Amino acid sequence: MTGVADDVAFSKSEMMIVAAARELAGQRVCFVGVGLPNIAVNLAKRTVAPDMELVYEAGVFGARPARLPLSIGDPTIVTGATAVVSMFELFAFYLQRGLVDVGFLGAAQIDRFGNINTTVIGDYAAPRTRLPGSGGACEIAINARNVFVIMRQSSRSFVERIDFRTSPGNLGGAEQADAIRRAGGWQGRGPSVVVTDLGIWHFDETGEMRLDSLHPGATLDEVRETIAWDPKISPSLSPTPAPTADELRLVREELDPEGIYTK
Amino acid sequence: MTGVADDVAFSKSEMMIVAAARELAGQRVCFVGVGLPNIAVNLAKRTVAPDMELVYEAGVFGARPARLPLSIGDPTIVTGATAVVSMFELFAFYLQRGLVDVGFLGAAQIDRFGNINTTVIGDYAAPRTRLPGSGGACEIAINARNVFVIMRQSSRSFVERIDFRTSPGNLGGAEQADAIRRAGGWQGRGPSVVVTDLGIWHFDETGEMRLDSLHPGATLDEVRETIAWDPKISPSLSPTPAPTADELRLVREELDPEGIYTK
Amino acid sequence: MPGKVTTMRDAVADLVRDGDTVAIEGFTHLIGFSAGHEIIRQRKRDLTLARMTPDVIYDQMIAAGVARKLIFSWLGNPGVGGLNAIRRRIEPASVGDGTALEVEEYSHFGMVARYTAGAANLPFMPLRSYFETDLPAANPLIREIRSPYSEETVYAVPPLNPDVTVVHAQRADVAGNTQVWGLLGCQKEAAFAAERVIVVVEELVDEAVIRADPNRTIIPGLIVDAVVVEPFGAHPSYVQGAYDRDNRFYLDWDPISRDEAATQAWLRDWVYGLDGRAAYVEKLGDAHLASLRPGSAPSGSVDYGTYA
Amino acid sequence: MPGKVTTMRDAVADLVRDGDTVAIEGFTHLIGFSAGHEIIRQRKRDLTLARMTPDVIYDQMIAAGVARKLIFSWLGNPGVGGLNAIRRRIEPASVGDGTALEVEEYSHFGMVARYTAGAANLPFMPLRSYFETDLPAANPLIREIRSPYSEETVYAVPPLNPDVTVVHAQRADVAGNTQVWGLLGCQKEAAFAAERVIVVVEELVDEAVIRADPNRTIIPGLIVDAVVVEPFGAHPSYVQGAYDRDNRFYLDWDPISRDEAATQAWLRDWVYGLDGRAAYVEKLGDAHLASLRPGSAPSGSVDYGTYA
Repeated sequence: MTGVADDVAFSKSEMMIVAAARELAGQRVCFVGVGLPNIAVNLAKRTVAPDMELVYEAGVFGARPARLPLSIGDPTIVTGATAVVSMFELFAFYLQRGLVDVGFLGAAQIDRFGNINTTVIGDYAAPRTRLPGSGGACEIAINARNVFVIMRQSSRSFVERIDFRTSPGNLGGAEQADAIRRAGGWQGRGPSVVVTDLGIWHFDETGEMRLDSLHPGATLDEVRETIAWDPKISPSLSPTPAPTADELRLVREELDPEGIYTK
Repeated sequence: MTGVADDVAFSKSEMMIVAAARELAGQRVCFVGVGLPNIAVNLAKRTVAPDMELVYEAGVFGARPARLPLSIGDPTIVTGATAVVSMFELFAFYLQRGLVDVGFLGAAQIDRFGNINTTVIGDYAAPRTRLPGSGGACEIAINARNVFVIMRQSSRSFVERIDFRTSPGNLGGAEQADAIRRAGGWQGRGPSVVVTDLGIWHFDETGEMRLDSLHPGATLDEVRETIAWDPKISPSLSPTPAPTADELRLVREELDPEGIYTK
Repeated sequence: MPGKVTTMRDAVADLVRDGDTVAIEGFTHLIGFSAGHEIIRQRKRDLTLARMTPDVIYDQMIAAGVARKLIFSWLGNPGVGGLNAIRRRIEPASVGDGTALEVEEYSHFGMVARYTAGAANLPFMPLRSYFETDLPAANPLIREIRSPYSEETVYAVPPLNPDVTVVHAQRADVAGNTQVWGLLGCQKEAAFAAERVIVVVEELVDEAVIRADPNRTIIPGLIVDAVVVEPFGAHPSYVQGAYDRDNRFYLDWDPISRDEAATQAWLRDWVYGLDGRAAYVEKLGDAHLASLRPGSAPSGSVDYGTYA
Repeated sequence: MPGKVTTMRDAVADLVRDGDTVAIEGFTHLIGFSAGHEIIRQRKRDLTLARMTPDVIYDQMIAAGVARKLIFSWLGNPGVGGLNAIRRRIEPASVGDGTALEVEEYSHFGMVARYTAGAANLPFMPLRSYFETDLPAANPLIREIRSPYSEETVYAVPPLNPDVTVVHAQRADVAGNTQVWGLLGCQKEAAFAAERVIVVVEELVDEAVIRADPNRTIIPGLIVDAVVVEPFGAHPSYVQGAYDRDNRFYLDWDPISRDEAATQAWLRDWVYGLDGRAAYVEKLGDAHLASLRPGSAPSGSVDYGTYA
């Protein structure tokens, strides 16, 4: 437990999920990834973004899940949805056409420019750890208008150099990335925010992530210890407001009653 | 009127439709074109090919039209069909994939090698007569396993040189056509038969059409007068059996009661 | 999502602009006649009209002078004959000193592939067609492309992204979530390819009706700008389950359209002289419309299950 | 068309051959576990297994030694963690002196595009993905292609044409005309791409049920070689409207699959030791299956109309 909201203790993971959900305020169409993004987006739908349309790569637009989907292909995302389409249509007509405002991804490794690895740790041909791979992440990173990332910080995940670039972020910096994205006809502008268990990072004009908000209970030392480069810290760094009682109730009672994501 | 079946008079058009329908015996999947092919195929379905699956380019597989479809997009081809699919799927997954055994086309002009024009009479940029154009005919001619043609003979339609090649047949001859079709990955072997108001033409080993059957009442002189080149006539030329009373009844009472196609 | 229900007059006034590329699709089924007539009534000009089968609706629109260009794949009056008003703008003998209609021509699969590339934001779509035909010479936008996996060469067509696509459908909700059964044509692709989308429906339904059967949704409200409710808006074409094709009309159009004066008189009587589809329907008369009603053939219901 | 209904044993014996490329698709929904288990039981060998998300079914099949190669886009136990039996065949530390599994890797859209190219008989499919990633270097079948309309370059993937595709579905008739509602995944494309197709259904229905709602048909009998009727054949995955995902099973698989001996014991108990899905269902027990039944959420019926 890292903090207290209205006298209720909460975990780092709960803070991370709540902070990520709040970032979705005002967004219209969100492409939901597997795992932590799934719970964060479903919390946002119940709080700051009730009108947000959820797109699941399984082929669902306008999902209204009655429970937290157990996976991104759960039957609860189908019943009561606006539209169910083939995966070809979902990726071609929704994502590649530029209709998705936010793609919400997890990551195993990320670098300072928001480039992401979810493929392997070690050498591709002889990996130390074989990770899931791209799934839809590669094309989400390219074609979602904005990319949100949610992941726990550690010096093994916030690295100087990712072992494999599965999903492009700001490449070697904003100037290069903007030129390549424009010239190549990508629909996406790249990563907007990285929400971790310690704070909230946005990307500055150079395309590098900068800590803008520090979660209750987290320290800058802790931030620096869990990151492999010397991170930029915003001069106007502010504390992340603690989860409200309502946010915690939704997470604990409705979205993750077994505590799979929030332990 | 050109003949008599069981003492019933029949028209040239009726003979043409009946002869075309009979050619479909044993075929499994037929892609139905607009106009005369539509009535010929529907007659075959009621006579020699009851198990034949009808594919309509409008996006229908396994149609069971309760009446003669007024067009190739008539609602009667949908109600009771096996499958309705998008036109992309129909052209890509059925036709281009090679699932269609017979494509049944009409034509405004045809040459000795079965190349077809349905685009313009005269110069393309300044046409004397603007015809409908390809519709699906171009890709049917390329990707249906076999192509059947139904059209009336006249020296303006059976021409030495077509004004525009909308749909490829045996190109400049069978040898060239086979090589190009194989090398280019076409699914189709080219035209198999041309059924006219005067007789039935198949294609010989050189890829040129040859009259194999002469309709009752038609003469070889008439055949030669309605064709712009000196046609090949089969040494074993046989008379086309006249329409049966049942075939005529189906055409007149069920398929074309207003006589639109059969006058 | 706020309601998008509006009148045809406002939808066309707001969303169709002179010079636009407009696609009114619907392969024989669900042809947006009421939208086409409103475009005529508002005297839009210099449109590029895209449609696989221009059909009688584009013959009428082109006769009324709204278009400078036509993109198509089959130019005919299905089951009847030619499209005479359009032919008069193409064949030099009848164009005379008038302005010829510019044409850009594909095959059916080429048109479908163009909309698909447009909907998918692809720079081109490959297809196995056009080999050994005169179409690539007639239309230089049909181009060869080599496979990166072999020596094989196929053809490509470029994306088609209309400024406006009009889709007629059985039903939608106020947000524009639209469902169709029966022939689907290329409406989904044409809608996703477009910058703006007008949906015209026989029936406005509650959102719950749409959400009860999400597999039937072909267009999400997300891409819809206006929802117009106009029963019989597809007449003389048909709507699966609602009314049949008015074949008499298609036959009658042939002699009318062969004569320029008769064509213009028809447009006065049935388009300019009426203030919208409701008046057109009234003029057609109840008895005539009743004759187009089909019998009933229910689909049956399936169960999606509740997972709470 | 003659009936194609057969047993899973005969379908797999007749249609799946050693060395084949086999696709058992179904994105979380409708995963063909019963077919996968029969392939294990018949000790097929040297298969190339293609699937967007290998899921627990391919973890089991690869643990049983049926495969030499895996083509995929996301390798995980959805909502739980990794696929441990497969990882043991990929990570050198655990492969040791054993035979490593060959892998060929795409993104989701890349896999979907491969099946689509296969279904459409196209030599390649273009897509806007892979830019500035390491995937094309890891998989040289992902190749650049220039648009014929601009200087623009996108990526292409080659067609994937499985020897056999297995599709699990809610219902089919004896001819193999197959209907699905809920998530469609890429089953249609994988089936049209295949040389041979096995359809496994929860329920065999009369042809009239299919023909009452032709828009729901995803696979025509034309391309189907065998129809197998096996209720609960997709357990522990789910069937929309029929049963829920057995999430407990997915969670339990994690510790089992971490241990090679436990994995093989599971295969003995639940695959080799049973003679088919009926025995598996009996072993699961009625009470457990009843707990997976959802409530009812009917789609409602639409009218196609009769046109005679």
